[in-house]
Amino acid sequence: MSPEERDFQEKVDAETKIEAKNWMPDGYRKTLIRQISQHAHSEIVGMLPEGNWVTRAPTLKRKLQLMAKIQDEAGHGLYLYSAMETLGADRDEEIQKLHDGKAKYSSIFNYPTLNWADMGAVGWLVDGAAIVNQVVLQRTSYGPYSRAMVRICKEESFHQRQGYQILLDMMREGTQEQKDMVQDAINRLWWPALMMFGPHDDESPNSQQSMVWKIKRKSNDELRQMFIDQTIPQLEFLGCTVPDPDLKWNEERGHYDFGDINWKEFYDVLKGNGPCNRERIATRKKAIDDGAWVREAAVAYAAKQKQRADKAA
Amino acid sequence: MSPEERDFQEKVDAETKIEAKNWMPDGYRKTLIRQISQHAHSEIVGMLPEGNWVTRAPTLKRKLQLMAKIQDEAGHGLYLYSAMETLGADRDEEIQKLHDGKAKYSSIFNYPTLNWADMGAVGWLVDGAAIVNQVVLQRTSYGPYSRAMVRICKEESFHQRQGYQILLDMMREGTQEQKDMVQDAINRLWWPALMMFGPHDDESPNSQQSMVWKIKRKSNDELRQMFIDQTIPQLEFLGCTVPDPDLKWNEERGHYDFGDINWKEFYDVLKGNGPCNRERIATRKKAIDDGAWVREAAVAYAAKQKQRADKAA
Amino acid sequence: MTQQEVLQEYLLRLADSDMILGQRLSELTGKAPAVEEELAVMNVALDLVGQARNWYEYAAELINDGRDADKLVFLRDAHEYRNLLMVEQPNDDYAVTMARQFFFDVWHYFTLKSLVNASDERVATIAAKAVKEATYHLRRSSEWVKRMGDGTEESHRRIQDAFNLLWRFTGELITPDEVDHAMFKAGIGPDPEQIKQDWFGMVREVAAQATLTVGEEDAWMYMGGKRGEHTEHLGHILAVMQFLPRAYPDATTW
Amino acid sequence: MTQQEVLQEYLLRLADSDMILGQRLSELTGKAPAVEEELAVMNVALDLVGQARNWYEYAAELINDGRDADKLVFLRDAHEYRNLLMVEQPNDDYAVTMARQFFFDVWHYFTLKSLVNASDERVATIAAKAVKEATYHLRRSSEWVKRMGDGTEESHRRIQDAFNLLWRFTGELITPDEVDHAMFKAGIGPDPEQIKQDWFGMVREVAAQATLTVGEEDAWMYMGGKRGEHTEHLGHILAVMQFLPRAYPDATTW
Repeated sequence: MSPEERDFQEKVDAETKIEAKNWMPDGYRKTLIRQISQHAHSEIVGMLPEGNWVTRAPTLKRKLQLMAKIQDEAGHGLYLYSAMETLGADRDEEIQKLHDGKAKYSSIFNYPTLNWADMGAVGWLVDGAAIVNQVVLQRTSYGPYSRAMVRICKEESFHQRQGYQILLDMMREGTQEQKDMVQDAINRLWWPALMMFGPHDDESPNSQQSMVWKIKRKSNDELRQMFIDQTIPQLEFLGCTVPDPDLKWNEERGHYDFGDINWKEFYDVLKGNGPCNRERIATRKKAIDDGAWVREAAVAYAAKQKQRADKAA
Repeated sequence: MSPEERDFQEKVDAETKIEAKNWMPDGYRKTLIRQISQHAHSEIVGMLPEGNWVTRAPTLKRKLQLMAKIQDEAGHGLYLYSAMETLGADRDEEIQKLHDGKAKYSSIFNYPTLNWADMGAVGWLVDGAAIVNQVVLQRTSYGPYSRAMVRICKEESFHQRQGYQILLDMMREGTQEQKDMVQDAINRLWWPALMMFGPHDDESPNSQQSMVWKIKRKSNDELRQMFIDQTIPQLEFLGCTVPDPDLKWNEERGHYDFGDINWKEFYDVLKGNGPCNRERIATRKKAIDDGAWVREAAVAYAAKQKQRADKAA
Repeated sequence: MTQQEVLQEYLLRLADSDMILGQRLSELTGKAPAVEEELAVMNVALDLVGQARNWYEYAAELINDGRDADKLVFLRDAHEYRNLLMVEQPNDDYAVTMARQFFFDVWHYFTLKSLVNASDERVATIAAKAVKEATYHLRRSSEWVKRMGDGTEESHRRIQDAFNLLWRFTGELITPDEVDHAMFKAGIGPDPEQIKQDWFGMVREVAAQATLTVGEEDAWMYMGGKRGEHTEHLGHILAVMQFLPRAYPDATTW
Repeated sequence: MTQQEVLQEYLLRLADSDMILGQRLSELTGKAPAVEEELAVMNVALDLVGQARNWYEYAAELINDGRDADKLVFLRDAHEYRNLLMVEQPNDDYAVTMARQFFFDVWHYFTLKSLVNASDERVATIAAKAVKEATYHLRRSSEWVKRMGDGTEESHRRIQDAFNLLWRFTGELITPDEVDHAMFKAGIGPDPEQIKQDWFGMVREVAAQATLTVGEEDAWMYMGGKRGEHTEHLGHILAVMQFLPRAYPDATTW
């Protein structure tokens, strides 16, 4: 270990935040760039399954809520890209990687949203799973990322409660058809939500180093268990079930036991073979490609304005 | 008059059909090409206002009828382009003129179709007006055009009856909302339908020559009066009205009197300033432009096939 | 029409125009040309639908036939909608999206600015909040028109094409009908003549800065939205927007 | 499921697949690449919707809950639809339209050919008429696949891209589930193994003539339509298609 490395690790161990101007190991920087950009991409790609229903939201109230949520997500994307840029990464390059299939985003967004209750279930389960991850990330060792997480977590919790409320209202005051939508949404999204925490700890080779660097603070399996433990009581309160016959409370462990995740599906979706992978990337790529002239116009105009100001000065 | 010209006119006067291989005056040829291509373009552009509702037809029966009608119109377009080609005109060139705004089509298709009853009213009024024109054109002096008209007229009459039936069913068995749709459709389409017969005879400079050549067989005003006289009893049977306070039966003339047509609107639409002129042409142009590679593929494949056959022989 | 019916009609015009433009903008979710624009587009859409809700709620109270704001949005067919034709035009490229926004924003800003002083207190209150949002919308769309007009050759061509394409829908913004006149007389609506002057003034000024040409004042104009005669687009917008409440008529809560 | 319920389910799959493909094709009205294709596309669409009607009418009789064919078409939401995912995919360019048609037509032709000999007389009668139409559809789409594949460089690229794009939806055509197995056992549905062989045989033969490559048999496949789990497209198709009957629920005649 070099002196800088030792110094860096001591800071991390002492829970002192690493800042952009501080020395950091290359691996730390790369891991963070990868992780933050994935997170940013997920916010942006995550707008698409919601965009599928924002035009069909069934009341003004729900439409406004969903629009506000989508707006927040665009905001989160921006903070996160900014946090990533403090590490010297370039936003456009990272987005290009996304479009080339070289960068990842949360696999959950490769599943389609098929009924209105999905807007509730995405808020409750997907944002819920994200929060479990993110709450821990508020204490992540990299300062700008940690601070972005604090801000994002607040809004995500709001989204999660709102999502849960959508489901609760439908279960309490809805017709049978609406109740069926809720159960159907949970059936489809439950397993993909559990997959959001990533592979088992022993299949997650980079996790160890990330734990030492305190980029990661809890293991995939720990986080998954936390999520299940907090979610099942909420599920029962809804009066719904999850599609897992093995799910039951284990008094001894003090946790819920649950069935095996279909890891083949997990890796399939990761490789691009999910229901909507092609469509999601194609939509994002088209947006950015079609928008090139718009961004170029803004740059050209700014340059002209500067030139004029310089001349005038 | 040259001997050919005299011979030609004698044939026309004797009601002998002129055929493609016969000598004919340049003006006759040009007038016919213009008229037949306009007629063909109208069949094709006329599919668009119907295409706007074919995806929303409210019953299987009505959907099938509308699809069959659209199919017939594509067929009419084909016959008419073929009849036009017997005169030495090129289909692609004439279509190019349409897309460049140099060729006309029936102005009625520049009005939007705004409710389902429009599918009835278009059939009844628009096809009805077309038939009044076309019945006379069955006796037009140019053989291929005359024969195309015979075939087309049969199908158009069927469409007209079907259109009327849509309105009649809604007026007889429909809800108040449906009855309102019918009246609304008639209100919007009545005057544009009357405009289909073209300007007053004294404003129609080419008509005279066309009458002599028996391309045209009745004047615009005569045809318009025929249409009104046959349509008003049907209107009354529906229990609807037309938006013309001056409309009333004139015992002395033995015809219906009717109010002044808004000729400014007529000429506006003709100049491109109708509600849908831009959209209609843009849609057609896009279809043909986007389809270029498809047509090229077919030509290339046919050439390869021929080459292979030649080699094998 | 009674005075109150005229007001109802006028409120629906404001509400429907906000609503349909908000709907069009929300179609752009995840499809804007930059992440910053995702945020901005949704922000404007959110403001507009929020304003629409305020107008609908007031309209529903006056109409007082048991329909609430949601029912007005989700259970009226196209011929009952009173929005301007401009706002129902498709998003097309971002130049068309922005030209549509700009033409609308200029009208919206001056209209709301005047409505702040409406003799009807409820109208004045809603307008007071809305005009702040509309001020931002107008600043944003004006800026974009200038960026595009005075940006690159391509952006200039595109925004000029968009101006030309949409010009025929501008007449409806500034051509008063009997409802507009009646609302002005009642001390609620703006002076139509003033709106027209302000609209042209602002549009010409921004266009000049953007090196763009605008159409003629006496060009042929496509109108009809304010009396419920729309373009073919609205029916398709409503088919999507209204699907759930129509497909599940027994659902009272969502 | 009882034997009859299985049959109902099977009939809805046939009906819904015909219906949704017919709907997709009718979206092309006035937008086909040539006038001849306008005629041909509408002809195929008309055949498919006509066949759908026959299947729906039989299904409605069996279901016997007061719903007629129209109600089955216009009042079921996406999760109740049983069509193949293939047919709900967007028209895109004409290569995608044609690849979709070809993959479907091969399946449709062999399925109907087998259904002609169904032990259920009504099924056999409907199939006997439909197979004649499907024979023409298949001839047409095969010809176009060959023209595009062995046409120009551009057309080759486009149809190959379309094959690649849609390959993941082909698995559903030839992967039997319990309904397919039960129908075969009942002497109504085709032998799933035979359909698979025939489908691959024909697709590979035409692709070879068209100088195209086809995907792997064991490639990842997107399925779910037959059990009502669709792609995001179907909801939008239905919003348009079902608008009128849902917006005017009191209308009994149109």
